[in-house]
Amino acid sequence: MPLITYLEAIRQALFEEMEADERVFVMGEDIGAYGGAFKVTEGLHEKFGDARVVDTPISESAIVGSAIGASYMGMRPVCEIQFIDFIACCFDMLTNFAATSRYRNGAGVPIVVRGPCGGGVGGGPFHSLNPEAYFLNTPGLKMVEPATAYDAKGLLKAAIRDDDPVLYFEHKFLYRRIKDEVPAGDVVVPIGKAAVRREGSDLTIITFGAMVHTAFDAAAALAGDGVQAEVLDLRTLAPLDRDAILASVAKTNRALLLYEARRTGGIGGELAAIIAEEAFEYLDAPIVRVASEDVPVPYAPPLEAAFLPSVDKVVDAAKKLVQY
Amino acid sequence: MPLITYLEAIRQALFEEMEADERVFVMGEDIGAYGGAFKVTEGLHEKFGDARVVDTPISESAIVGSAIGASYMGMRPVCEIQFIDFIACCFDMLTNFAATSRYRNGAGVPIVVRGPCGGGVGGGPFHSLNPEAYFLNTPGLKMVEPATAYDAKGLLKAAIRDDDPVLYFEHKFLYRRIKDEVPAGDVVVPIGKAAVRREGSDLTIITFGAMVHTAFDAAAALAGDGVQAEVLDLRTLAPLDRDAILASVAKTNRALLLYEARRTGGIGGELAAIIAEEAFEYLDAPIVRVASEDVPVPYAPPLEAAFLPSVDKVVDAAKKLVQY
Amino acid sequence: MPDKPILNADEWRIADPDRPSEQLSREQLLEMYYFARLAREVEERLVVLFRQSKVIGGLYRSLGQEGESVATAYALERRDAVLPLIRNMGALMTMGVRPIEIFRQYMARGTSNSRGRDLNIHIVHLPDADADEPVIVGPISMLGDSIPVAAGIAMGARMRGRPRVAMAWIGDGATSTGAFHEGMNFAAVQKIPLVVVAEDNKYAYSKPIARQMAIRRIDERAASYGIAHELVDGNDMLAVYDAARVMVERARAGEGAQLLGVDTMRMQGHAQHDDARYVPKALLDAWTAKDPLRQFRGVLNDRGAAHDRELDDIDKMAKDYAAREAEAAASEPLPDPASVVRGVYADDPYTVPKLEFVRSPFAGSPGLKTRPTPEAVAGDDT
Amino acid sequence: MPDKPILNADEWRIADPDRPSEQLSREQLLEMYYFARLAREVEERLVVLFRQSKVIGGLYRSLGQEGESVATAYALERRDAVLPLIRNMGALMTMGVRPIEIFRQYMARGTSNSRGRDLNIHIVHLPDADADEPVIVGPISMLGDSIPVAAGIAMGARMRGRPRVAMAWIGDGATSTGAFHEGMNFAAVQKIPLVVVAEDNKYAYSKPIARQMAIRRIDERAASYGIAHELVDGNDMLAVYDAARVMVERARAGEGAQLLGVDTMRMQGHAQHDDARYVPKALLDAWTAKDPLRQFRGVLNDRGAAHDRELDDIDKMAKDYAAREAEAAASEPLPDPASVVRGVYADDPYTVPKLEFVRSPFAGSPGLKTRPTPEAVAGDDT
Ligand SMILES: Cc1ncc(C[n+]2csc(CCOP(=O)(O)OP(=O)(O)O)c2C)c(N)n1
Ligand SMILES: Cc1ncc(C[n+]2csc(CCOP(=O)(O)OP(=O)(O)O)c2C)c(N)n1
Ligand SMILES: [Mg+2]
Ligand SMILES: [Mg+2]
Repeated sequence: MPLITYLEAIRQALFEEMEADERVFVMGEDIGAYGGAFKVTEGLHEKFGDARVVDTPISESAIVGSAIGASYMGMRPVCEIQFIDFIACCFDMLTNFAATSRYRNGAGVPIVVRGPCGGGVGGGPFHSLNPEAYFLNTPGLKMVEPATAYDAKGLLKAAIRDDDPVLYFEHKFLYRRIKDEVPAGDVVVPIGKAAVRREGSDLTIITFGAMVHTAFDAAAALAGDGVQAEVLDLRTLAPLDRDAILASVAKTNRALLLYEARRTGGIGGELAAIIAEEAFEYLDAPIVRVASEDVPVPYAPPLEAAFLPSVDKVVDAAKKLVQY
Repeated sequence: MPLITYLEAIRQALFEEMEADERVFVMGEDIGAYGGAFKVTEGLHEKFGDARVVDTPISESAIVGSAIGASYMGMRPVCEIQFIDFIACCFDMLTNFAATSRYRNGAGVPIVVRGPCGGGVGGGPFHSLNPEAYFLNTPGLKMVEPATAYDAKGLLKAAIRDDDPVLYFEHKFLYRRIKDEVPAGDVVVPIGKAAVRREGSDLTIITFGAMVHTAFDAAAALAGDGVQAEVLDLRTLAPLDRDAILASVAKTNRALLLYEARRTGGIGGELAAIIAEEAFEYLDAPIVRVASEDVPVPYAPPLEAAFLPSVDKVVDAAKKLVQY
Repeated sequence: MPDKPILNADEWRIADPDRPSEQLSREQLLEMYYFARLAREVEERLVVLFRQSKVIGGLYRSLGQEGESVATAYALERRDAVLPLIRNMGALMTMGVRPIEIFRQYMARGTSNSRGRDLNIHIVHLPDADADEPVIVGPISMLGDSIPVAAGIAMGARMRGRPRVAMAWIGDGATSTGAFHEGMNFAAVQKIPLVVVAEDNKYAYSKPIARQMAIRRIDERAASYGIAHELVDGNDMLAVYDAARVMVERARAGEGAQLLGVDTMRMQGHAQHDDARYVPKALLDAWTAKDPLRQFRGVLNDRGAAHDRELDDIDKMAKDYAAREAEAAASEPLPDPASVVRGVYADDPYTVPKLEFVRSPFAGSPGLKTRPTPEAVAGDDT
Repeated sequence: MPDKPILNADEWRIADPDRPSEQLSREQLLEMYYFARLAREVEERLVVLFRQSKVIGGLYRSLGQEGESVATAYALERRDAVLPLIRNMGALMTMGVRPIEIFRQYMARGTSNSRGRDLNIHIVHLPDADADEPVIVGPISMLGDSIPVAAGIAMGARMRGRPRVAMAWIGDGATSTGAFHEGMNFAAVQKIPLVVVAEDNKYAYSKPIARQMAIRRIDERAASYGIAHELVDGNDMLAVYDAARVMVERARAGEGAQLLGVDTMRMQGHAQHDDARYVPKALLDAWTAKDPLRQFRGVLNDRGAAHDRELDDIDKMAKDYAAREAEAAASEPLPDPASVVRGVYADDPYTVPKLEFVRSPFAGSPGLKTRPTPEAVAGDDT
C-alpha cells in the first residue's frame, strides 16, 4: 500500500470525492492554480478547473455563507480556511446560520469547512489556534480532527458525504511529518467513532490530533517505567464518542485529558464532565488535564515550547495520576 | 435604600460611571435618544449628548473594533450589543484583537461589551443565547453575569473600571422581574469573586444569572424534603473563582452544575474539570449538569420550556445526587 | 433622502412604451394589486392576533412597503430564489406562499414550516429540482447574512445546471454589516445572478439613515463592488417592477449581480412595541400621501384596468382570505414538547412540513411566466 | 489595473506649484529618500537573517512599495497615529521606529516590543499624551481588523481632546473583508479623521486583483461610504506625498475619512517561501522599470536636490545602519520561557519594553513639523 503524508491524504480525499461526485467542489483563498497556502489543493484546479475550484476573495463569511447557499441547491462545498484561526471571521455564519438550519426548517447544510490548525511551527498568536472549543456549545455542527494520514483521508471523505456541516481541523504540524499506508480509493472513517490507538491498563490518555503522537511518546516513556497507558484518539470532537470514552475509563480507572488548545474552557472540560458524571464509579483518581497555558499562542520558540503540552508534561502528570 | 430593578441598576451604573469619569462613554445601536432596545440607556443621551452616547450603524465589528481603538487612546468605552446573540458578529474582534492585545504588546483594552442574554421570553434561536462558552477558551477576556440588581450595578461598575476587556452579560429575563435594594453611588462588586447565596450542607448548586433564581426555588423545594442545598452564584465566569467553588464542594461533597446554555460544551464542563481535578477527594457522588438541551433555542413556548432547565429538573437531579 | 428617485434613463423611462410593465396584462396588474393588498391584510390580521397575545414575540409590519416588495418579486420567474426579510410579506405572497404559513409561524404552531422552532418569516423551501416552485430561504436574525447565502444559492443552482436568479432584500441598516459587504463583493467577482433590493425605508429601528451611511442614495452601496445599481421610487409599483424586471433579466443573461435601491418609508415603528415617536410627523404625512396601494389604484384606474368597485372587491377578498387563514392557523396545535430534541442532525429524520403554495385568483393570464399557473381561487384553499 | 493613475485634478496637478511637495525642503526630500532606502535595506538584511534561519516564521517584503509607504506616512504629523500592515516598513521607518525594533521582532527576541510573543511588525506604541511621539498600532493577522480600530483611535483621540489623524494601510485583498467595510462606514458616518491608504499591488497572495474585486480602480472601494477617494501612481513618491498630504489636511480639518488608492506592484512573492511564478514576467519587468527609489533619484537629480554620489552615500549609510542594527538585535536574548504566563491581565504587571524612536540624519530641516526633531544621526543610535 502506498505510504503517503497526512497532507497527501487530505488531497487524495478531495480529489477522489470530486471525481466521484460532481456535486463536490472546493472554495477558498488561493486554492486555485496556486494550490493553497499549504498546497493541499495542488492539482485540483488543473484537473477540475475554475468551475469546481473556486478561488475566492478574502471573505471568510462569504465563503461559508455562499457554501451554505450552494449546499441548499444540492452541492457539496468544501471550504478551505487558509489558517483555521480565520474561522473566527465566520463564526456567526457557522454557528447561527449553518448549525441551526436543519433544526429550524429541515434544511440540511452538507458543507465541510476545513483548515490548518495547531501550533509547534512558530506561527504566533494568529496562525496556531485550535478552535474546537469555540464550537462545542453549538449543536448542529460536527467536528473532526485526524491524527493519522489514514484518518485524514477517511474522515474527510466521511465529512464530505455527511449531510450536516462538518468542521474538519487538520493539524499543520502533521502535514508532512506523518506518513501512513493509505489505500487509494474508498477509505471512510465514520464520524463519531474514537479509536483506541494503544491498549493499556493503568490510565487512559484521551486526546486527538497532533497530541496523539505526544501521547504515544509519553506512553512509550511510561512503559519504560512500567506504566501502561491506553491512548484513545477521539477523532471526532462533536459529537463525542461517549461509549468509547466511558469504556476506556471503566477499564483503566484513570483519565488524563490531553489537548493542545488552552486549558481553560477547552474540550477537556466537556470530557471531564462526561467522565465525572457517567464514570464516577470507576474513577480511582482525579481527572487530570494537560493542555496549553492560558495565554495567546506565543511566537518565540522557547515560549511556544513552554506553552504547548509536551511529552514530559504528559509523563509527569501520568505518573502523578497512577501514584495517586 | 431604594428598591430598583436589575435594568435600572445597570442604567444607574452607566450613569454614575459616566458622571464620575469623563473617559467613559457608551456606544451601540439605537442607544441614543431612543434609549436602546430594552431602554437600558434611556436618559443617557439627554444627559451626555452625542459626544458620549454614540449611536452606531449596524456593525458589531466596528463597534468593538473602534472601542478597542478608543480605549488605546485612554477612553473607557462601554459597547452595547443589542441582543448578545449578535456578539457572534464580532467574535473575531473580541477573541483575536481585544483579548490578545495586552499579552502581545502590553496594550490594555479597557472596554466593556454588554448585552441582553438568555431565554425564557419567546425570543427564538437568535435572541436567546447564553454565549459564555464561546469565550471561555480565550485568555485575556473577563466575563461576568449578575443575578441580582445589586450585582448588576456593582459588577458593571467593576467592569468599567477594570483595565481589561470585560464581557458583561445581562439576563433579559431578569431586567424587570428582579428588584433589590441598591444604594445610590459607589457599589462595586469585585470581578473574580463568587457569592454563596444560600448555605447548605447536602450539595452545592453552582450557577449564575437567571438560574440563580431557579436554584433558589429548587433549594426551597428541596428543603421541604430535608435536603439542604448550598447555592453558589459564580457572578464572574472568567476568571472563575476556583477557591469558592472548591471550598463549597469540599463542604457539601456534591456538585450540581446549573447553567442555561446548552449542556454540551458549556461552562459546566470547565466547572466539572476543576472539581474533578482539584476536589476529587471530596466528591461523594458524580458531578451532575443541569442545562438546556443540545439544540438551537426553540421559539414556541412549550418547546422553550422543555428546552430550558427548570426547577423540577434541578430538584430531580439534586435528589438523585443526594441519594447516590 | 435622495433628491429625486431615478430610473436608469439610459435604457427606459417611465413613459417609454418599452417599459416591461407595458407588457403586463390586465390580470397581471390586478394580481400585483391583489398580492400587495393581501400582504397588508395578512399583517392587519397579525396585528389582531398580536393584540390577542396569539403572536409569540414581536410583530414587524411592512406597512407602506408592500408595493416594492410585491413589484420586485413579480419580476422573477416562478422557479427563482427569494431571500426575504421580515418586511417582505409582499414578496412571499407574490411567490405564492399560502398565508396560513405565515400565521402558523407567527403563532409558533407545530404545523408551521419551522414547527414552532423559529420566528415569523424564517421559513425555508427547497423544492425538488423538477418542481415548478421557488426556492425560499428566510433570514436568520443576524442582519446581512442572507446576502452571501443568496449568492451561494444562485451559484449553486448554476453549478447544478439549473440556474435561478436569486433575489435578496436588505434594509438600509443591514447594509452596514460585514456580511453584506462580503456577499456583495463575492457575487460581483463571481458574476452571480443575484439581484439585491436595498430598501431605504428611512429608518433602521430608531436610527435615520443618515446615521447609518454617509451616502445620499442607498443604491450607491453597490458602487464599491462594480455592481450595477439604480434607485427607484419604491411606492410606484410599476416603476419598481420595471427596474426590477430589467435587473432580473440582466442577471439571468449573465451580466452579474445587480442592486436596486428602493426609496420608500416604514410607516410604523420597528415592531409593534415601538411607537416610533422619533419619526417626524411631517415625514409620515408626506409618505402617507404616497401610499403604494392607493397610488396603484390610481394607475389601474387611469389605465382602465379596473374600477374602484372591482378593486374594492379584491380588497374584500384579500381581507376575508387573510381572516380565514388566520383562523385556520389558530386552531392548529402548538408543537409537542417532546419533539424539542428531534432533528438536529440528519441521522434523526424528523419530518418537516413542506410549505404550501397557492395560485392567485388572477393567475390565469398568459404573458410572463412569473406567476403560478391558475388552479383555484384563493378562497378554495382554506 | 487602472487605465492611468490619476490625481485629483480639481485641486492640484503634478505641475502645480501649489503642490504640497513643492514646500518640501532639500533635507526633507533627502529624508524621504533615506527612509525609503532604509526600509529596503532593513528588509534586505532580514532576507539575510531569514536565510540564516534567524527569522522565525515568514518574511514579507515590501520591495517596490517602499515609496508609497514612506510618502504617505511623510504626510503625517509626528503625533498622528499609524496602523501599518506587514508591507509598510517604509511607514515605520518614516515614523522614526528604530530599525533594531524590527529585527528584534522578526527574530522573536525578548527585548522586542512584543517580547517574542508576536510576529514581525506587530508592534504597538501608545505614547503618553504629552509625548511628541506617534501612536503605532500594528495589525493582527486577521485582515481588515485594523480599520475599525484605526477609526476608534482617531475617535478616541478626538474625545480626549488631543486629536490625531489616523492613517491605516490596507491591501487590495484585505478590502474584501467585512471588518474593512464596517470600519470604513463607521468612520464615514462619524466623520472621523481617518486616512486609509489602499494598496493595489496587483496581487493578494496568489490572486490577481481581478479575482478580488470587480471594480477597476481600488479607490472606488470608498464609493459605498461617501468617503472621498483618489488614486495615485504609487511609485511616484512626490505624487503620493501630494495626494496623501491633501487628504491628511482634509481629515484634520474635519472633513472626515479619506481613502487614497495607490497603484503599485508587489515585486516579490507573498512571502519568502512563495516564488510567485503566477506573476507574468512582463508585468514584473514593466514595474521593475518603475522602481520608486530609482524614480525618486531621478526626481532628486532633476530638482538639483542631490547628485548620484550623495545618494549613493545615503544608500551606504542606510545599508550599514541596517546591518549594525541587525547585528545588535541578533545578539539579544530570546525570551525567558518562564515568562510565558505573564501579563495576560492587568493585575500582573509585566513590563513591556517601549519602542525606541530615532531621528533621521536629515531631521534638522525646518518646514513641516512632520519629522522627529534632530538629535543624532542614525549611526549614533546603535
Ligand atoms: C447583526 C445584527 N445586529 C443587530 C440586529 C438588531 N436589529 C434587528 S432589525 C434592526 C434594524 C434593521 O434596520 P434595516 O436594515 O434598515 O431594516 P428595516 O427594519 O428598516 O426594514 C436591528 C438593529 C440584528 N438583527 N442583527
Ligand atoms: C481574515 C484573513 N483571511 C485570510 C488571511 C491570509 N492572508 C494573509 S495575507 C493575505 C493576502 C493579502 O493580500 P493584500 O490584502 O492584497 O495585501 P498584500 O499582501 O498584497 O500586501 C491572505 C489571504 C488573513 N491574514 N486574514
Ligand atoms: Mg430600514
Ligand atoms: Mg495586495
